[in-house]
Amino acid sequence: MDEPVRETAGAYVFHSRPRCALSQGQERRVFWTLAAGAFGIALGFSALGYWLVLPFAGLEVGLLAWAFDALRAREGNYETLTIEGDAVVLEWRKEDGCGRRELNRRWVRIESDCSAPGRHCRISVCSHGCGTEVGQYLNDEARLQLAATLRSRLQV
Amino acid sequence: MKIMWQRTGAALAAWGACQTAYAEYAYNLQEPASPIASQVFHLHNMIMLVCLGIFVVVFGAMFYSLIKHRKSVGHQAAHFHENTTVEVIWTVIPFVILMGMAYPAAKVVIAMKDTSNPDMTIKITGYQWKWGYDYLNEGVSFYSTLATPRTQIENAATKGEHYLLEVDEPMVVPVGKRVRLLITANDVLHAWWVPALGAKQDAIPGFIRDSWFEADKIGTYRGQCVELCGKDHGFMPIVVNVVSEADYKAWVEKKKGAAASAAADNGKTFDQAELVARGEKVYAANCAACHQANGMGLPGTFPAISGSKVATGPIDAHIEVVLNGRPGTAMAAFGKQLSDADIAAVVTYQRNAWANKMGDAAQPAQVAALRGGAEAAAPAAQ
Amino acid sequence: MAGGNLRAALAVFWSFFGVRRRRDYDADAQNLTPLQVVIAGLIGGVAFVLTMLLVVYLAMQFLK
Amino acid sequence: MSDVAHAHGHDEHGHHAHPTGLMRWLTTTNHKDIGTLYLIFALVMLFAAGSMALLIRAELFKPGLQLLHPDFFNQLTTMHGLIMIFGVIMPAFSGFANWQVPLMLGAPDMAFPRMNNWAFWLLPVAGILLMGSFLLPGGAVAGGWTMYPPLYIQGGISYDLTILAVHIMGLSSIMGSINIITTILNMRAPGMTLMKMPLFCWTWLITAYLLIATMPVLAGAVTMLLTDRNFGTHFFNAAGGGDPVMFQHIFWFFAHPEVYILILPAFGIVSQVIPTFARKPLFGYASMVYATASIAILSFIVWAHHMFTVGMPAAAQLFFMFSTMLIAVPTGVKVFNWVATMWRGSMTFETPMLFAIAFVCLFTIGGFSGLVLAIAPVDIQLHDTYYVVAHFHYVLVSGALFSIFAGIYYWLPKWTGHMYDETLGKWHFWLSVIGMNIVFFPMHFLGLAGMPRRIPDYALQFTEFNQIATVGAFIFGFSQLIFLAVVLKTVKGGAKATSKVWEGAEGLEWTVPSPAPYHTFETAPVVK
Repeated sequence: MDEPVRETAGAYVFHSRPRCALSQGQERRVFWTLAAGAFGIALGFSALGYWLVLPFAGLEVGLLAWAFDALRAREGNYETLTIEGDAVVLEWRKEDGCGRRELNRRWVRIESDCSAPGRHCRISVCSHGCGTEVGQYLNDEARLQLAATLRSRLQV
Repeated sequence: MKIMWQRTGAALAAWGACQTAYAEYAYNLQEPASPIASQVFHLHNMIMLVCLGIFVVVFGAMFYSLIKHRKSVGHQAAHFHENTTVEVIWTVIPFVILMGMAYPAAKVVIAMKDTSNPDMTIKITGYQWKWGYDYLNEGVSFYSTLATPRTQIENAATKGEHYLLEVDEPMVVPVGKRVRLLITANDVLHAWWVPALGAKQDAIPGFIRDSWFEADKIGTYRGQCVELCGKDHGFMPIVVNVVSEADYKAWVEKKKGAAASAAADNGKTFDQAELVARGEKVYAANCAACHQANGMGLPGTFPAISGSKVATGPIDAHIEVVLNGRPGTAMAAFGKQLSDADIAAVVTYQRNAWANKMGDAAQPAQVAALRGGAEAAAPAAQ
Repeated sequence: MAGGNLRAALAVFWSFFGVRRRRDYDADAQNLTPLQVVIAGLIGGVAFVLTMLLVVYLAMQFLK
Repeated sequence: MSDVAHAHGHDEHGHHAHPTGLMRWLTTTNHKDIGTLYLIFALVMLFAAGSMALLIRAELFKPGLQLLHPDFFNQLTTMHGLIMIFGVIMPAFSGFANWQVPLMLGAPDMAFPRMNNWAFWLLPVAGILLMGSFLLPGGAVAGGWTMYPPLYIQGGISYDLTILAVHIMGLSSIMGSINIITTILNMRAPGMTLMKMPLFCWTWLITAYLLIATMPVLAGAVTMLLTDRNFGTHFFNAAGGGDPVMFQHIFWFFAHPEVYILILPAFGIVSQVIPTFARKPLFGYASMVYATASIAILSFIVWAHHMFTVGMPAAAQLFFMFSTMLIAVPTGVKVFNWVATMWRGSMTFETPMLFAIAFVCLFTIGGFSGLVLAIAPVDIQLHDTYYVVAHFHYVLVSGALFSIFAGIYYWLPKWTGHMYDETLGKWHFWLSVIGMNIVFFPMHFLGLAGMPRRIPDYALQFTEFNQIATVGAFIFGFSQLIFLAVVLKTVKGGAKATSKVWEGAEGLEWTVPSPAPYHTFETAPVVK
């Protein structure tokens, strides 16, 4: 979520990605250190005949693997929204692949959809009945601020 | 400041204990009565003194700082935040002190674990909630249960001097003899401990662990079960009578005589009144802890006997429950613990007490017959 | 890398000892990979337990 | 706590059902909300388990049975232990972690907010299972918090429910730990290197590692108890070829690291509080980190010092005795470093500092009695007596609990935006510290004199110290009502707190306004 907004000459650029302080290699090593500790202990007890420790170590390592997988999947993600002249360009990379969409600024509307005032809001950039979500890596307050900024930018 | 006073009190107590050999011990371990116990006693005193010394130095420095380096007296904060030399010194000094403690401690550990060359061996078995003693050399066996009456525990009578630390049959050993203990349990974990003798050992069902002591002085030493063993964990004391060699011999003879007359009882036939009278005592010692003196048990935990199907049903089935217990519940098998005559008596008592008016009686011979059946069936099952 | 391994062993030794100078600590963090530290830690742990066993063995031999 | 998100003007067309009241708290994924929930849960459980302790002390005021049946007494001691450990100390530290770790690292939230929500809401479920078992036939579990078989095999349905509750709490701890590890490692603001992290984050990182390494062991151990109870296995049944002592080995292999799980975050909190009020940086930061790691490593090879009386060979006793004694070295380093932090500082004595100083002093008494208990021959005399009860209460009450009080007073202004009432805080401190010593100091003497623990009734020579302890327990117990009053008063209002709150405070959490806004560090701060 660093550097969410950058303004270059004439163009408005919003760029955001999830926070990530570990490199991929470091993440892998942390995971294997944790998993090796849990499994090593469980294997020790299993060797003594107390094997019921093993499935729980397995479940725990499974949970860890899911968590680290989710972290890694987030890692390369980003989204960029550029407003330059009449063009609104969205570019993103998510877990399920990359995408790009170009819109005409005059047709663009910003919709925000909150499940409660100020909570669990999603905002999308809509045009021709088809919306694209933005601000996924922000949380509610920043997302609503982004919506307000975009609306004012698009009015000009 | 309260803390400071208590600390000073503890310091004085430890110091006093070292100076005045074995005076009054409200603030320290019980007066030792065996070589191991006195080694532990001195080890503990030494460690306490070292700890007190460190405490005074470290917290002397801290309290000095708390008083002198206050903002309210205008002290300006210094900005140092590291000094490796100092840190290495205060890591090495405790290490050296610890090595100084480890050496004598290791010697005591090795002496404590050395159970070789005993003069006699006693097997101790923990039951819920009593102790069983088998003198393997003399062939004497008996059970030892709490002797404090329920009335004292329930505050209906004045408590005696040895409240909760008195038993019907104390363990008796000769003075100055190396006694090896083989400790095990019948049902759950217990732990046998007499503080003054310095012997504590968990009693583990299915395993025999050993320990030993050698009493220095004639006297009565008291302890308690120290491993949580269920409802009456607090009510299974241990009493050891240390007596002279001659007194010990006399005691062994007396016990052998008592065993012979108990064996003779098993061959007799009693009338119902005799059985009920004897059964009431057996019930109080073995059954009342769970099923209660009024036979009502404790709802949800221990079933009532008064009005129960077992106590008002066929007499043989009733005897079998007492003999073999109910596996998987707290109901123990009393077959090994009680004689035929005692089982016959307690069954008769249960069938004729409280709301139960069966009017029948069990005889030792009946119990012996059922016992024979159970013993014949057991090897076949294995 | 040999220097790195020595450095890792030293870092682990200091961590067992429980004292570390800030400057060295920063240097450790810059120069060591987590993998090195983990391996050095495991070896250090095994060595530590073996040392303890040796001490116990000696105590059993000489304190009887 | 405070929700400023509502303040922002925005149109809300197309919104669905409004989570209100309860639903707001049930569905929240905000680290501050979840931190608050953990702390409220811990506070409620503190009063529940504390009342049990007062019942226990009331029964022990006089020899003889006055109030409680022995079986109910055992239920109370067991539940007091289980709830204080798994329902008070651990959730309270998780609450601090949820509130403070993202604030200290400059992260917007925890790494897995949804999982964070699950991790919390599992706890009340486990709490209800445990407390509800009092109502079942046969009552709650009475076999001691250590759950030793074969006694544990004898019990009724509530014993199975307790195993289920332990599983649920274990799952909750694992999810919490994964969240904390990934947050600390992956969500740090640019420039917030591991070496710059506040010590509280370091201690929690190591704690979370210990939890992940040992929780499967606890889960396996209680599951083997469950199958022994219900499915005829013989893991711990000697009659079927098992070994009841192996349960103790497995249990303590988990529970000794667990002991450090209960104290390492306390070290972290105190290491934040003392430098603030000494107006001086923490002495030997790097050594503190290394000493914490050293304690964590040692915690895996000392477990059998809890079971010197099961009868192990002399060589094993020596091994566990020597390694246990070594723990005194890194622990000593920590105490010396705290004293050196105060040395030549410019100290003031607000309530958090008072609790931190009491922590250093009284925890050290617990450390010394720990050293006495590490000496195997002395431990064999004192094992399962009140000496041990005194020891672990000095470590867990004046250690863990006092650090929690210090942390609450320290950060409450940041959380609520109001200063707490300093006069009431001081009353709370002095009554607590005096009461606590009156309860637990005499227990050392009781243990030395030979009073076993977990007994509902005792011999006459133990009467006086028990009476002193009971009086202390009521002073200590009722003075916690002052704490409740202070917290409620601060939440409702009071003098406005500045964003820095304390003159000497350092760290990112003091750069955001007080009360901390619902969302912080959307844009990562840059740490130099």
